Amino acid sequence: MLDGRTADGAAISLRGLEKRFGSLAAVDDVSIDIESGEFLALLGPSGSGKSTILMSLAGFERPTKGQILIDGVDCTPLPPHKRNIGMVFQHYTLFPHLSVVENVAFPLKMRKVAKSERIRRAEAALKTVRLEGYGQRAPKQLSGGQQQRVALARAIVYNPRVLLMDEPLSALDKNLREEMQLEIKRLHSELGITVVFVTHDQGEALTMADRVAILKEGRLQQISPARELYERPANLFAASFIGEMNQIPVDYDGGVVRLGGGQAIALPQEALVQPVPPGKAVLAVRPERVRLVDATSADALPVRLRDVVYAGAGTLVIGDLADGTEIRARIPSADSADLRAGTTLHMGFPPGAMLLYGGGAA
Amino acid sequence: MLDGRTADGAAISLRGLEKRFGSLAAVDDVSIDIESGEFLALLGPSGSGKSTILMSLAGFERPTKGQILIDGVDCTPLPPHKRNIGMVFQHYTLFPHLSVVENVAFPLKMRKVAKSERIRRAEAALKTVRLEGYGQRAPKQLSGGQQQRVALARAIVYNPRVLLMDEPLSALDKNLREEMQLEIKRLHSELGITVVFVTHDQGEALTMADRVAILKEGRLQQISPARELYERPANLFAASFIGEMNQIPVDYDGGVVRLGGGQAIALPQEALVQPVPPGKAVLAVRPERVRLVDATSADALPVRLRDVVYAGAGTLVIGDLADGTEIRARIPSADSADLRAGTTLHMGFPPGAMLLYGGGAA
Amino acid sequence: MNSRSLLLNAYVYAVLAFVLVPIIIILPMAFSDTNYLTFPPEGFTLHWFGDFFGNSRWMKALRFSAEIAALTALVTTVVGTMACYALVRGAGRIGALFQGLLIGPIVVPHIALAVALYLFFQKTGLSGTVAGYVFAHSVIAMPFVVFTVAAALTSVDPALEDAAMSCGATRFTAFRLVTLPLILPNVLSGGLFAFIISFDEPVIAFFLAGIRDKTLPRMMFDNIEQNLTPVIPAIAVLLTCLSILVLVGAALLRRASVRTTAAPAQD
Amino acid sequence: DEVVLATTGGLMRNMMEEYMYLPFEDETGTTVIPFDIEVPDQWARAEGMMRTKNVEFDIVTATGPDLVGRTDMLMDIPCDKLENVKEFGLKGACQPKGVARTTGGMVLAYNKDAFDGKAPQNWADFWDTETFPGPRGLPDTGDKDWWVPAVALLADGVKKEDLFPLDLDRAYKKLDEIRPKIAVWWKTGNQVQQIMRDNEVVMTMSYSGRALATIKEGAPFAMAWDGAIRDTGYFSILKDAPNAEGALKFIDFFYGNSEGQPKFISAVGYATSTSNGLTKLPEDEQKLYATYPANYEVLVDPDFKWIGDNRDMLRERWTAWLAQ
Amino acid sequence: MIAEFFRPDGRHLSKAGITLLMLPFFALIFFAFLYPLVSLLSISVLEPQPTLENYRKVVDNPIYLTVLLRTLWIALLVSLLSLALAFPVAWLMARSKGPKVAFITACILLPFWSSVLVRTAAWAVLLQRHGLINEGLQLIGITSEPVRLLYTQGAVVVAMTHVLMPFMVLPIYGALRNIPADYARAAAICGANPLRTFREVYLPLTMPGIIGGFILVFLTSLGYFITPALLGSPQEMMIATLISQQIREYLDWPFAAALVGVLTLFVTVITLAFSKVFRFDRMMGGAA
Ligand SMILES: Nc1ncnc2c1ncn2[C@@H]1O[C@H](COP(=O)(O)OP(=O)(O)OP(=O)(O)O)[C@@H](O)[C@H]1O
Ligand SMILES: Nc1ncnc2c1ncn2[C@@H]1O[C@H](COP(=O)(O)OP(=O)(O)OP(=O)(O)O)[C@@H](O)[C@H]1O
Ligand SMILES: [Mg+2]
Ligand SMILES: [Mg+2]
Repeated sequence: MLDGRTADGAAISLRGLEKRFGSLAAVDDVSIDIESGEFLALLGPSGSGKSTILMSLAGFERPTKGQILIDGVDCTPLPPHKRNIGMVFQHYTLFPHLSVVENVAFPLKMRKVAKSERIRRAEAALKTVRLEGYGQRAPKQLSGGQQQRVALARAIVYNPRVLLMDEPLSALDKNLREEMQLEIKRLHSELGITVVFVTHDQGEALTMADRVAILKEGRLQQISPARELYERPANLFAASFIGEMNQIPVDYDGGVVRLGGGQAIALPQEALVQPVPPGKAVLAVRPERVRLVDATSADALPVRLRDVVYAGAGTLVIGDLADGTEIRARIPSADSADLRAGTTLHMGFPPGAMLLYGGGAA
Repeated sequence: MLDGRTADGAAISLRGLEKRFGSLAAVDDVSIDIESGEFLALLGPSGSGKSTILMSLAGFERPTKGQILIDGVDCTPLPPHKRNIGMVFQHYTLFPHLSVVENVAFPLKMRKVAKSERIRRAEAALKTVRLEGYGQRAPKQLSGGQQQRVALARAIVYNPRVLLMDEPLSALDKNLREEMQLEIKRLHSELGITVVFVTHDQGEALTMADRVAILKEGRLQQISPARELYERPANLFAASFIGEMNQIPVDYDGGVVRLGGGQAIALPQEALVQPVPPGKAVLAVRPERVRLVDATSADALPVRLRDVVYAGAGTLVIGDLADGTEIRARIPSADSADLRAGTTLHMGFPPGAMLLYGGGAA
Repeated sequence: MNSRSLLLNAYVYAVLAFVLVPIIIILPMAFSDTNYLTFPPEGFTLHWFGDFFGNSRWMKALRFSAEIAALTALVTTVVGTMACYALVRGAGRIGALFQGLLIGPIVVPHIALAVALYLFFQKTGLSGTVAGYVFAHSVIAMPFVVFTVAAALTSVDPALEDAAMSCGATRFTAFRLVTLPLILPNVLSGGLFAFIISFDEPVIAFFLAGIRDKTLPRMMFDNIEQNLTPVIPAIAVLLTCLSILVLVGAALLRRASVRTTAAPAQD
Repeated sequence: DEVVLATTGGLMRNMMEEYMYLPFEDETGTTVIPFDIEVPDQWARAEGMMRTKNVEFDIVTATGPDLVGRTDMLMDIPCDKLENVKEFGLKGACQPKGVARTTGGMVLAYNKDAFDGKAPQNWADFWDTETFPGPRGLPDTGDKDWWVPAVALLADGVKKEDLFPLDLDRAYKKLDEIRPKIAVWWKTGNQVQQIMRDNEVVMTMSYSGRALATIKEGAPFAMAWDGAIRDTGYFSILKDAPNAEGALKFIDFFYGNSEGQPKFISAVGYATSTSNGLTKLPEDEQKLYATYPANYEVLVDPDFKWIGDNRDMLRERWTAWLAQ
Repeated sequence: MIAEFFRPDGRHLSKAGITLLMLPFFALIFFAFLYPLVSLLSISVLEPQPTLENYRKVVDNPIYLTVLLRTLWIALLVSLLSLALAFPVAWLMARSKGPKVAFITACILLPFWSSVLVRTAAWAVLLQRHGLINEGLQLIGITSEPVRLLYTQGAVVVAMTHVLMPFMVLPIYGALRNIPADYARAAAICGANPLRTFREVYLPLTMPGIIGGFILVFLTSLGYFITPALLGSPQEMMIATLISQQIREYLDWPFAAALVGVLTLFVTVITLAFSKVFRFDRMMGGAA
């Protein structure tokens, strides 16, 4: 545990945040309330404004409109070095001319902590990220993952109440990334700090965050806990951005949807996340919820198999519905031994797996 | 289709291949027979010698021992430009000062094909990779995936009988990578060319290749079709390198294994890939094959839940067996709603899901 | 702009003025009616340009210097590119020696080199010959050329050459058709660098000047020391015009090459 | 056929070309290749040439002391074989190691406007910074190592006749007095003109020819001849010169060129040691030259033998004093 | 030294190929650099007879020591002045974007395009007793009568700085430009104000560039010839002028060779001492 940690994480309020670069609104009227100690992920495609929000929080960008409150205090005009916020960057975060322990002690030095005390607390922080004994090394003598852990230690050594991270893991390879994800989660629950975490990796966002905020072109699309986001995405953008999603164009008459091939499926009420007017709509089903069924089954849809891709744990089955709409199913490999491209089989959608959205496909 | 393609892919034989760099054996006595038209993936951790094998095939490295036969002809001493092999590299290796079509026509120019003929064949090759109409662009005006497709066109334009690829997709992002995987598979089946494909992405190897060769420290570990590799890995290294694998230390008495916590499990005969002497052994089970069972079930193992990580399609459940061995299960998220860390539940291994290996854990 | 950056900008522009003023102020003196240098210039005449162009000794020196500079540029780019290529594609112990020797001509004062070469060239009969100057100037220009070329060469992915070879090119063809076109701008600017260094080299020329031929800088040195007339600013005007032409030409060339790589190109 | 002639550049070289080299070439077909070089530099070159046995200069420019001090580098001049030198040369024009080219003086040049009508007369006035305030110039080139001590002694009251051997201790003590007032130690003839023209100094030692040229340009300067040091430049021929024959021919031509001599003298500002030279100019103009009898009388006539013998010592004293 | 710069990469050439490609370079350097220099230095110990007399003369005579020390002093002044002028320029360049950087770079590189001799002549004109600077000083009332500027140590230092300053800008700019902006952000978020960020992050990371530029300017100044010869007076004599004088006026080749030897020794020692930071590629700052 770190020294002198008593305070919980801070609560953060973004109110009508806007940041324009010339005519471009990088962030457009975003309001988010982050609870004390919450782990929030900002997720969105490249250029959606994630970094800009984080930079505004840190004080590197001055918003063109709106306010940022930290524990109720408006700190919109404060420069970064007065915000007492911890931050981990994507690249080049450690000072190459300082040893690991000097790097970690740097924020304490800026706060005029006495030298021996600095070293002691830096060592403690290094221990927190499981790097005791690495203090005397130069940053470049560490692996990428270790470097990011040092950066983490540096960001928490002065007990900030907020920790910002801008794609801290995107430069790491898959295994390291997964290890670090667990590490960060552990730290978060140990320290009780408020974390705002930027990523464009949906798996990362889902695995780590209490809530995920989805951004598109500077506007907030949805902010919900991971499971809700995955299972009941608010719109087609969110649905297709997170995980794979089959999108089948249908006609909706208020109760039943009709596929291009003519089949009709009765929808349960909960398939509508938001009200959908009758007319053209899109039926969305996740591939892993699609089932192979008997031709005789009530909801059986004939599918012409195009490709069977073995992928270890699961097998991806790609085929076309009667009207040519591509449909994908992920089934356990154990069940897929005798599937052959070119044959026809039947798929069914369990009632709880279907979602309906108005308008055309995303 | 490409012009003048008549020949099938070449058969390749590596015989006792060895490549030393000083005292290090980057490739150590590797023998592989690749059939005409086969798609072989070389898979292994970083530094395992994958690229070195490929470079020896291409003629960029001279093996210190052993032979390389292409269609029965020893071409070990031939320089690269005389081997008539197509090659795609990891990074974008398009010539930046030439247009796309000039890039693709380059090998033909080297072969003194007349200019108009060159252009015609290059355009045809571009069509094969679905890039007709892009010929006049500069390479940097294309996306990463398109660039690799041009590189592919350049590698096949002169109808080589062998195509070598060294992690051609590793610089692409996930979606593009998947798209290109399908593209390459399609090309392979269209052209009938022999492909040797280096990757360190196991999913890629499993998805694409007819057979996968696993390397470790320059030595061949296993060479088998994907499904066999995943379902019956030859040794613990292969088992843990491909996909996730629970490794549970057990005592084996020739028929029954006994876990640290005292439970005994009877093994079916097919759980032994290779003979295992009685004594210390490792029971291996893939997380997605682990089932949640009732406490009353015959094979129920009590597991204390440590972590439940929601990850969209599946949920990762991490817990400890009675003796503290970590065990992971991947279950459909639909079934995981009411799991809580700290509680105890029961897991079971279906008989067909268990594998036994001699010695300690990998 | 806050006051701190205002101050910084002011300081920097003052420094730039310090750099530029002497270079600029000399130019108008070329038109001075006096036969010595004054500022501000008195009267207006083109006499001094006539003096330069009409004088066979100046013209001879100009031609002599141009010939030396051109050959120096040629020698340094060819020799330097060869060495760089070897180095970047395969270094080894010989590379360390190369770097040690390369730094030599930069740190050893030109006066020392000039004296040493003077003695050596006198013995070998190279003194005052074009070959002698080209050797001497190549040595001092070499580091600049090597650096410029190496910078480009290190940024050319060696995999490009591998790719060319896998396409059926020999190593030399791969170099000629792939690497060389990519580093050409730097090779040319390295050559230009060498040309300027040679064309403007006063110290070695001071000692090496032969009986019959003098380089332009040596003539200028004599003029400054013996009889400083506005011919010197006139030369400065000419050189300035020339360098503006070269710079503009290079910029146009670069833009053209950007266009050809960006736009449709046939071979 | 060609003769390589090392000489100072600028005016001297240009006028030599116009009045001597080109006519010589017309008459004999032999080209004179002039090589512009300061005298000390020229000796360094010659030394290098001797070292490497690759002599390129035929004629070099020697000063009086050089004729004594560098005898091992110079060819003997066969004075009796040079017809024109015998016919037109003044007394002493032909020396064993060189033939006089031009004679000037190291004069005191001063700005007429600087001292409210007062005019310095001699070196004592040069030292008199009360009466004649302002920055001064002295040479750091040529034979400065004895020129400057010599005028210091003159300023200190030593008589011209008693100058040699120079009392260097006394000279340098006197020099210490004036040192702070020396604004420029000029290194070339051009430079001394420049500092007069630009009013960098109010008073300076100068080559008489350079002072003359500056005066002709219109600068408000004048020369004081009293105590000026005679400075004769000689044509000498290097040992192993590639074309010693042609060199002798040119020297003889120089003396015999009765048409060119007066124009040359007038243009270059120095008189030659010939009977067909200075005397052909208008009387008024003759007064501006060192060899004009009234001027020649007050010149210091240096003891080249003594200077030549003590060269190293003179030099070391000078360097030590100046660089400190 | 420049090892990382010439990092071997990719497919290696054969030993024979490397040797062949490098041969012309080595031949050139040997014949036009090493051999002449060594044979000159050999004169200093072999003539008039095998002796160290010439070197003793350098040490014994206070005049030569004075010249040597003065040379070091002037070189130091020039280097310090160059640093003071160059750092803010490099700093602003690294801070700015696009056309401004191009403009400053052009200004800094412009001197490379104009002759050293012309620039020296220009300084001579500027520094004259009635030159622009003197007139200016009088105009704004700093002095009432012309001060002596030309043929002074100040003139030499200023003109040398003018010539050498660009060599200081480039390496510092190179070093600054290679510092990712994220370092400054990291420092700021750690609580460092801009001044501290400069001191704790920028300064140490720029040090190799600063030292490299400093050494380059210093070494070049040591052997400077043209400017002191044309703008200096005998009181400011530097070692290059002394060497030239020994050769041109006093014909003392062995002694001149000894002076060259001393100078070369200095230069070699300094180069070796700082070989870690003295990397030529950095010196050029990548702006060539
Ligand atoms: N300093 C700037 N000047 C001008 N436009 C900018 C600036 N910074 C960001 N932008 C623009 O603002 C938009 C949002 O950028 P931002 O960096 O926040 O996106 P992001 O979501 O972090 O993307 P990525 O995943 O690529 O990091 C982009 O269109 C970007 O081009
Ligand atoms: N030119 C070389 N000189 C010395 N060692 C080399 C050379 N090339 C490769 N090696 C070494 O040989 C071993 C095998 O390298 P290789 O590049 O074949 O591995 P790889 O399997 O392709 O790894 P990666 O996945 O990182 O590309 C490594 O230990 C590597 O360091
Ligand atoms: Mg971002
Ligand atoms: Mg590899």
